[in-house]
Amino acid sequence: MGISIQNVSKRFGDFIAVDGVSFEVQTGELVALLGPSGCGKSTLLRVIAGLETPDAGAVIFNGVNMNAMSARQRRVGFVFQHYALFKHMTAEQNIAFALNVQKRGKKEIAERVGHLIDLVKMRGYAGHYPSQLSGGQRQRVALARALAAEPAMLLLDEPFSALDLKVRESLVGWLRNMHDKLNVTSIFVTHDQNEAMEISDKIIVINKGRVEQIGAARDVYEEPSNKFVASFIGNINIIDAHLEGEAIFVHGTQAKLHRPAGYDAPSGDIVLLVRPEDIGLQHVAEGPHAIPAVVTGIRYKGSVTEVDLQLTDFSLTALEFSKYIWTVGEKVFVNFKKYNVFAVGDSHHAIRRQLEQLGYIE
Amino acid sequence: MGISIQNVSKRFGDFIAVDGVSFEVQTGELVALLGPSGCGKSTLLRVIAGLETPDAGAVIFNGVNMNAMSARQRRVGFVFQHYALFKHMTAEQNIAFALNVQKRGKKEIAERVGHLIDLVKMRGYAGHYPSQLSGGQRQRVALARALAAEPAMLLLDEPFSALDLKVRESLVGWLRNMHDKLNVTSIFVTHDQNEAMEISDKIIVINKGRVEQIGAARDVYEEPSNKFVASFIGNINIIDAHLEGEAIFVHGTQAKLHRPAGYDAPSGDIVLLVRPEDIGLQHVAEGPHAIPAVVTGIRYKGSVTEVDLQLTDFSLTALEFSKYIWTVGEKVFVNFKKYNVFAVGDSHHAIRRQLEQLGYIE
Amino acid sequence: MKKGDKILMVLVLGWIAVLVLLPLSGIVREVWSNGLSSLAELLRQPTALRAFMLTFWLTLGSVAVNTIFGTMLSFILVRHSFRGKIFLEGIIDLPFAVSPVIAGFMFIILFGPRGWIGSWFDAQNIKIIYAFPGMLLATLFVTFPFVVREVVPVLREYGIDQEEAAMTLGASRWQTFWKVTLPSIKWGMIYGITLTIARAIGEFGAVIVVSGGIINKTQTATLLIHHKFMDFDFTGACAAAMVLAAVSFIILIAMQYIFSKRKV
Amino acid sequence: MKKGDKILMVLVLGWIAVLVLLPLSGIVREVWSNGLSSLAELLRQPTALRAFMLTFWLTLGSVAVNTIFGTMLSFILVRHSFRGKIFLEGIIDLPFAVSPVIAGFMFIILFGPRGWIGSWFDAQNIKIIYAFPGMLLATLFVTFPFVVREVVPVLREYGIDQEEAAMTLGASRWQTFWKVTLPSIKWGMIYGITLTIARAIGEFGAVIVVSGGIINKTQTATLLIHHKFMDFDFTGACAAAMVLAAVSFIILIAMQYIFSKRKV
Repeated sequence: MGISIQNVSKRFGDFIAVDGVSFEVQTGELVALLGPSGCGKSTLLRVIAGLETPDAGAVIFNGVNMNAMSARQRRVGFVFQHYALFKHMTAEQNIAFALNVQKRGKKEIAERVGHLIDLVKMRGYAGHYPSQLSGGQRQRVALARALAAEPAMLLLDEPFSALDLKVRESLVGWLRNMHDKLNVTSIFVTHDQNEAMEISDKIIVINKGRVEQIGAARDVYEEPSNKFVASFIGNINIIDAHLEGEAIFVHGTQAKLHRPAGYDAPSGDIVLLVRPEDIGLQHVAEGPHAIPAVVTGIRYKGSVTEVDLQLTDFSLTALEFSKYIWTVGEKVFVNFKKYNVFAVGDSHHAIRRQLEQLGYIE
Repeated sequence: MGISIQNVSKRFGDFIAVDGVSFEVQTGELVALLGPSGCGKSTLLRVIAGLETPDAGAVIFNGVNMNAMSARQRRVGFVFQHYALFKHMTAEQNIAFALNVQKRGKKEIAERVGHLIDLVKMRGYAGHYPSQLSGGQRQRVALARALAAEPAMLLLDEPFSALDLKVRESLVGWLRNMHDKLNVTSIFVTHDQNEAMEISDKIIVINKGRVEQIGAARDVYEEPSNKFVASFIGNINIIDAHLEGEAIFVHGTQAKLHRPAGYDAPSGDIVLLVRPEDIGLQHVAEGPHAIPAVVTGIRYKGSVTEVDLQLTDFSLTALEFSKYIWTVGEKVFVNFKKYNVFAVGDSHHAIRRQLEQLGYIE
Repeated sequence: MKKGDKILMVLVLGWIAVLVLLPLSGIVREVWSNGLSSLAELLRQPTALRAFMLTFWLTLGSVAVNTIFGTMLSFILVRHSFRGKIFLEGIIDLPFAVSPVIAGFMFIILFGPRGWIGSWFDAQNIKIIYAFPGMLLATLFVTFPFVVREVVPVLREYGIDQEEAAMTLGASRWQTFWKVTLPSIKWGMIYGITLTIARAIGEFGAVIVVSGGIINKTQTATLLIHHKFMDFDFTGACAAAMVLAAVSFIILIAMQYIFSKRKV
Repeated sequence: MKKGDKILMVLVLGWIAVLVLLPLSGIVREVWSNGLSSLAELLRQPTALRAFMLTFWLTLGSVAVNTIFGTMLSFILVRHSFRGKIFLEGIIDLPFAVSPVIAGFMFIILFGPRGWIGSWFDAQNIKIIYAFPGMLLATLFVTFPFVVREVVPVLREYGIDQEEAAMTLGASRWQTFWKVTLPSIKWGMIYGITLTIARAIGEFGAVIVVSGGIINKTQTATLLIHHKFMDFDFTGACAAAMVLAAVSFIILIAMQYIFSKRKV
């Protein structure tokens, strides 16, 4: 089922949760709504499910306006953050609920429930109550329950955020496989950019109730449309610089970079956004624009290593894939293999302030 | 302050939480106790703090046996998973609690509290109640409170597990910096191997109440002492193989590898443990032992890309640092750049089963 | 257990023994010493049987009315916000603050033959005071808060997630209520009902004022006990008290037992 | 609000109006119609003043004893596990299951001049029944569960994290209790105390049995009201009821207000 969200807004009292959001989801796609806590992504999902009524705009399924339809009539599968399993029913009874409500035949129900229990690998736990299951198991039951009535669409509200890291990682992969098998149009909400990048066909980045960018994981990571997206998805170094004609001068260094293709703003102060893995480190200067730096910290992370660097006026973090090369105190040369450029403006500071308030930046 | 844990055991009814654990922590070290949920790491920390009485063994601070000392007398700083802030006191009053209890002078208290509030960057929030603070702020207040009476040791019980990803990442870095500044001996408990690797001088891996391995992050990641450690810390591929003399034959392939130096067990069935980043992929076979495989999935993760591979008899996951190279369905050749070898035994299956129960393996 | 805790424990147990256990054992002992014949005799008196039946009907009526309205009020308080909500919340506990005697008088003033509303009913020849309707009103008043006070916290903790889930799964409002909401709050309701029953069975002050205690007509079990005691029929009073207390105990203990066994 | 909800709201408000609001307004109206002179007159009678004072001392005694022991019992129930704990938990609600009249008789049987324990006290010339000690015992019995029932859930939710934190910060057991535990459970205690006060002020059934209602000696405020009513002194009864109800209301409303204002 294709979904079209057209200019949807929703406020609670004075607080604008969703502010004129529009996007499309194609049949069979798995889409992530990604944003920080309180950005309105959950509210948006609830509007799509019919659990909230939008103040303005339209929710359209397969060309049909759903605004007047109740949650019950929309027949979407919804998976809640805290599972929302029926505590007085066993796993099996939970899964059978939608079918019982529709008064399907006993044999049909038993067959379908058995099939779903196998699908979510809960054979052996069918008679357990939710309180007897682990978090991961509960969320799998919740998923089976949502799928029972064969909904044309699956909506998941931060389905893994209450789970441990390793469990979360395994369930994320499992959900992707399941989606590929069932091919049901799915939208899931998350504040975890790794989860969004790993699982989804398309990411919709939301901030303060507005869409910041829509694109595949690679697009939003490598071609962020603004500084918020660049800072929120993955780690990033923010470097002050000055654009003059075709040349970029990085403050406090001798480095001279090129104006990137496609960036056509006039000369002036800019910021460079550089991913840690796009910072190249060498023992000797390559060319006249390599910037000297000192290694101030090394954080070993198993498959990768983070290297903290101090330059004359600012500090950077680089990500290295080879092990054993650098030591703290060593002098190195830095060059930027890839960078994004944004004009300095109030919005730059505003976003930085917002991220600070969220506790992301000290 | 140096800490020595000697053969400590603790059971609750029939459940053995801590089972003969011994280790040393040097003055000024930051040590992580790492293990899955329910492995006994928190109980061990509480035994060290004096909040639980061990059934056997000794807790020794600077050569003095602490077994008979109450939590109050041990004077350690303890940071709780769910903050345990005094809800009826402001941030400032929370931090001042230990000093008030000791009846220090008013001026001294005001000075010390002011200093701590600056240290944890809570200036401006001193008069807020815990309910008015975010999770990250609460944990910073809890840390300041624990540091108020200048304890010789700081114990942290999963201090960041209740926080969002980005907040957690920033607090982990901040804690490391703070430790480097104050240099107080610290032990912190976590189930998050990334957190443990990033922050600690030394990792103590615990499973089922026992110490599995003690070492720096690099040691436990690259030279795991057993299969549990290898599987729990980082991602790993487990491959069935056969050791015959100096040669290793990988099941279902033509590959022939060398017996690793230092592994001196007799010939027989073994498992190879290979990290995803130690799997090399080539377009053409390099040498006679490259194994043909088909790319079945690509997961873009920003700075790195995970590649799922199907071999004749089994599947693998590789981690690639270069972007844009592989496509799904492509035929590639695999070689193992680095691997660990372990004998097949009941314990192999037992550990796999345990990880499955924890929900880590589907 | 530490030594300080043991002393505390002994003190508390002593308090419970003096206040609750000893007095209860006194009644049991009294009936026992008279043999069970006094019980048998009591149950042969038509007056006594009528008194017990009246108590039964009053209890049933209170449970029915206060459970239904109390549950409805709980939903209104937890699920809606509106002007005057704090006032409504404040009112719930009022019956706890009003002495049962005063409650009885309130109803006499209002519904008595010369009362505000009572005079109108009197003109229609409908008796409220010194009759069943008045006694039911008085019992309803004193048992008013129990169901609300037990259901509100359960309903608040339960939230609306499960109901929303039921709705997205295609359940109607009615199906959601019967299959999801009710089973989730039933323990709170049962507990509230149990307390309502216990209080309705035992009510004395409000009922003595409103009923006039007319034998065979408006005499409830508690009034019967009081009457027998005043007549120095100690044995009969004790036997009746035993029956009444036993019924309340059994209901309360049964509920405690069910609570301890429940899975969810 | 949907239409169905509105109907529900009207029904519930009607139920509250008939049961609670109308009757209360009846008393206020009665006193008003007699002018405030009846109130002034009441407060000039030494008998009435003595009755109010007796109620005051009974209430104070009940609050003191049941708050201290009830809090101790709550700690034992929440913090320790031991054989017989379920039994102890079952006992807490028993006074709810026992009719106040029966409670009164229990104490007479036990502590009366010819009773089990009472005969010993009688020999020492200490009067318990028809005197203050017996009335206090009866009031303690009926108000027994309130503090425990309010403190236990608060204590359970509060956990022991904060106490452990206080200990690691160097606080003694005593400091931990006064500075950390007590402030955390105080709202539960205050609510329990409020309910205890309201019930102790309003108790009638148990007190009428145990006291004998001797004027100027064992006549409490509720007994005074009952007495005046039986003597057809409606105005006096209403005035006394007003005073009593007003005191309870003010305490209850004050507590509701404080609750709504608290920060933590």
